[in-house]
Amino acid sequence: MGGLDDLYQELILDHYRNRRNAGQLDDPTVAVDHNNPLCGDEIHLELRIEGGRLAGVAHSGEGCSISQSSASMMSVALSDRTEDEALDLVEHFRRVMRGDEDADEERLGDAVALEGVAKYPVRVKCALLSWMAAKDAILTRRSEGG
Amino acid sequence: MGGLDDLYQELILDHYRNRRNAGQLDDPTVAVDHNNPLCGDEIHLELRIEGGRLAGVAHSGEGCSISQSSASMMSVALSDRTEDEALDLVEHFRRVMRGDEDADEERLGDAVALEGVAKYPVRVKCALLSWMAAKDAILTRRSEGG
Amino acid sequence: MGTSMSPTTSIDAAAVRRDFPVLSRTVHGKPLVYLDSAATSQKPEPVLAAMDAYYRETNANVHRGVYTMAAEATERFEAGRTAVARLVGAPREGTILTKNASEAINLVAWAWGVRELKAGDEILVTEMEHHSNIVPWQLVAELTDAVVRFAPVTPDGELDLEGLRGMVGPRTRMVALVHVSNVLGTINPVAEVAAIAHEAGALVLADAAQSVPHMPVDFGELGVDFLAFTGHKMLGPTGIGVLVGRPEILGSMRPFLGGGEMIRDVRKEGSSWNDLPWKFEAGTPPIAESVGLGAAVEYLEGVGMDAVRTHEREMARHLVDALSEVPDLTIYGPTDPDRRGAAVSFSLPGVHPHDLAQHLDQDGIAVRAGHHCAKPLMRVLGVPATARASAYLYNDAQDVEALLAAIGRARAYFS
Amino acid sequence: MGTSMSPTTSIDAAAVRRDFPVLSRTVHGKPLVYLDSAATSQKPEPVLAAMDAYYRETNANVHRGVYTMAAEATERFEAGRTAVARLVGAPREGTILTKNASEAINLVAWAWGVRELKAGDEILVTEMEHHSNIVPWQLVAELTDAVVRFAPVTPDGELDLEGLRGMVGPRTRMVALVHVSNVLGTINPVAEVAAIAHEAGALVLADAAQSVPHMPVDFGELGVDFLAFTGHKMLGPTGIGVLVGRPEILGSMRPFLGGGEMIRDVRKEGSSWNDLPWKFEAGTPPIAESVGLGAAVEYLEGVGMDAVRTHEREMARHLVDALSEVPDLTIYGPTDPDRRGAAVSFSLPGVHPHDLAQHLDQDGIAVRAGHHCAKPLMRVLGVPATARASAYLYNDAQDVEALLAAIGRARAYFS
Ligand SMILES: Cc1ncc(COP(=O)(O)O)c(C=O)c1O
Ligand SMILES: Cc1ncc(COP(=O)(O)O)c(C=O)c1O
Repeated sequence: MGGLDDLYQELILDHYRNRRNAGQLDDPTVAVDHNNPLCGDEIHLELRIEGGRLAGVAHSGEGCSISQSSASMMSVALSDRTEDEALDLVEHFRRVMRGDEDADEERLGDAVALEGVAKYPVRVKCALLSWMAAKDAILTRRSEGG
Repeated sequence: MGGLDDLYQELILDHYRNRRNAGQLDDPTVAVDHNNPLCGDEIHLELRIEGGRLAGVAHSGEGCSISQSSASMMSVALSDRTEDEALDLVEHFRRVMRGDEDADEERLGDAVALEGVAKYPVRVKCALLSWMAAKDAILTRRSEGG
Repeated sequence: MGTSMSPTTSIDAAAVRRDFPVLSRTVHGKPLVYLDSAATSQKPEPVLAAMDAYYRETNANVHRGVYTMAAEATERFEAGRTAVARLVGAPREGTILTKNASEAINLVAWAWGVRELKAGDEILVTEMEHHSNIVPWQLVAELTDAVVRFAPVTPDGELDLEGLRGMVGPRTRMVALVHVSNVLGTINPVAEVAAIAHEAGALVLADAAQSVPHMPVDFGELGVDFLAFTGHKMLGPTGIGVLVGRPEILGSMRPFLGGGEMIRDVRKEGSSWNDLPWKFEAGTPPIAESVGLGAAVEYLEGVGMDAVRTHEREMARHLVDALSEVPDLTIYGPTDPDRRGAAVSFSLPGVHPHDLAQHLDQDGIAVRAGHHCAKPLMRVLGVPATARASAYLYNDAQDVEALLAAIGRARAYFS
Repeated sequence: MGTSMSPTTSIDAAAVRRDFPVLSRTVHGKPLVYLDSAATSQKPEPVLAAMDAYYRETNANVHRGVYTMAAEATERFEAGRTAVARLVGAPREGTILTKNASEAINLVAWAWGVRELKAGDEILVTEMEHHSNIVPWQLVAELTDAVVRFAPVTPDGELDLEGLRGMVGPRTRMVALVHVSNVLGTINPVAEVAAIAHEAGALVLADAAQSVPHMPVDFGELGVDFLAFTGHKMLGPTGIGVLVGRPEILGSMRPFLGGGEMIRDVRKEGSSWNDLPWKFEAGTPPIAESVGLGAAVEYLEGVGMDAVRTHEREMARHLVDALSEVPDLTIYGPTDPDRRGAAVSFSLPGVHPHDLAQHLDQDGIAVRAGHHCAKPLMRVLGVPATARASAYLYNDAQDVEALLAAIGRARAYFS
């Protein structure tokens, strides 16, 4: 499976098998549903925002190892960030996936393992699904919450 | 112009330059307008039918040498025929144009000169225009006249 | 499962394969095993040669040109139509060339539906339709306040004929159903459905995108009013599809797309229409594509559609048998090869179809993963996506063996 | 008129010709002189090679496939779109691939028009439109009780801009006009018309089928909302056309054709739509055709659109000068090469255009005869048909000389 090691690193399989922050929050500030129309992957994302920080991140849904592990890694990477930091990090991750930037391990944490996905255009959408949901949730919160 | 001699025989040019039965009838039994949508050729055809015979045939319109000469030849070939004879002759001419039958010079008269048109599918429609108009006129007369 | 084909198959798959240039390529260093013909088929040499020759020898716009090259181009273009009409036993004047099967269905939905449907009228489709046979009806229903209803699929992936019968009534104006499902492989009893629909005064459209390429299909025998299929799934090029319609009905319909070619006369006050089939062909048609499709039809006729079907029945058997060996794997749709085509969807717990397809690709094997443009069916099956292996006349038992081995490796990887 | 090109032309027509395989054929034993590029262009070797390579190397259905070949096919397909968008300075998401220019215009007429137009609303076209920019509006007007009006053409074959201005008013919802007339060659002041229309709150569609292939065209500079053109007239294959639209407007429109590819989700109760541009692309798109069109764009960019335009201005001059030498011959449209493209229509008393075209064919010369899908314009010109010679980057002054000599022979024959 040599050629696939880029795509399926041990860390990815680990997050896939043991998803961090899977489930629902008791008291979400905002919740969004996103799906990838091309493959059927779905995510339900909930955020609890306290004092401008992502105090809680929870996700559920269905999808492949890439979208599931990415959601898990995203939930860890964004937890406890301010909204602006989170938006920045989403943008950084998006640029990494498009091959426009090198991954910043310090900020991305385990999600750096997804860097290899950039070589597989079809799978990039899987990796981005949860991150785009997070961006949408924050922007939704802002437009609603003022 | 060797290769074109099939298409442009002297007889055709003669009918083109001097169209027989061109114009309108004083007292038509039936009149129809046909056109070839692909090239813009148009014919206005009038028939006077007396005792089941085509006592008068007149045509006017615009078109190329093939459609004009064909109308002229048609008008001669069909004049004085019974309706059934005329319909048979139209059908014979149609089959000649499609290459399904050899031309019967005795019945077609000068129109036999159009036999070579069969080799030029695009021009077949020019040659057929007036004949199809004649068929339509006869059938129209029948459905109206009972 | 052996490496040689069953004796009932009269196709020499090895010889056929040599006609398809792409099949000799490699992927990640492995020979390509192409098992995605339900998405699109590969093209044999004669199809590529016919299109190339058209452009090199006699490319011109069709129908209106007096000059030699235009007449030659028109002849080659119309010969494609003639070949397609012959293949499905359709009248030439009822054989309309579109850009794909989707446009063919939209043509009926828009040209017939927008004008004929009234509030409360019903269009009956089935739960196993491809989006191309759902969305056009939804769009037109939205404009006309008609209603789109879905005839049920049984738990084992067949059309619930009694369920459908119960849904056909006086408000039913159109029954539109897939002939062979691109997900389940199920062969639907189209002629029976047509009889039910016609008795209720409804029209019938069969989406034959997955049947015409794979088995003998006769327009008259099916008894439908419209038949839609697509060139790229039947060895032909992209950019061309076919709508066959009963000429009486097509003749009474208003046109759909307006433009050159489809008119008799255009006046400022209004226009009149060309004869069938051109009335429904606006603008420059897919000329080279018709030439290619004609060559594809000739290739299929050379092999023989009966032989194609026999071969695919065997391939369906191989696929179902092989996949049944995999523990916990679920196959969707009929397991009896007589009741299905050679597109076989399945799922494997713990291995998402996307991950499976990615792993198989690593072994050179091309299968599709996703909803296969049949989301309502996915919801009925209770899965977000499936993997699908689909065979055609160039596949053989070895392809199935390669698939089986690679599935085993993927399973091990994710467990 | 000499045999060498004018020095202002930076095209090496002889070198260009060698890239077009069909140009070396003969017709009735004479070398082909192809003067019908306004109907369809010939295709250079790189376009044929790109399509052939696509089918031989990596044919697969696009967008949905995980496997390598599907990803490669998607990349080549989308690269075609990118090239086209670049050529006309359009945003990628506003660049929709259709089957031809006619479908592109119909897309706007049906998706926008059927839903937006109300009784009494006006669509303004011009008297010099191709049927493809008339009939779609007539069909949609018939459904919505809107009205199609025709802005006048001046006696010398130019758009009557003041006449048009006088017809634009509060009821005008759409102004749809041809950028370069396929009959008259006239280059219309599209940006001025767009300003007039926008001031009145109307949308503007330019039919650029005869401009994009022949001159630099910039979507933004034209200031229109929609731009339609077609692959086969710009060195690309048949089976592909382009609609460029302003993304805000496209985004607010309902889809047109329904099917695979254009959806985000399909549910029994209704569907939601994919992002632009895919929202307007139903079913399997013209994949190989996009690859071919991309190669065509690269070829044109290699030559340079400025050089193409310069060359064609020269060709227009040659054609107008040569035809002016023929006694009694009438040229339609502007005689000033700065105001026209290189499609030149004319008529010759006593020689019907069909007969003329047939005679020219005998000398290997391909010109078009007929109404050129512009019947309302034919009525304005007072003729049932014209002959039309149209040049492209591969034509040269010798072609014009051959035409002139052959016209002389035809004249003698019929007089
Ligand atoms: C000005 C103009 N508009 C539209 C079209 C239609 O293009 P197509 O036939 O590719 O749809 C043409 C060519 O036939 C044309 O010349
Ligand atoms: C059953 C079925 N119907 C319709 C279609 C649509 O065909 P096309 O994409 O060529 O329009 C497909 C293929 O995608 C199909 O499998």
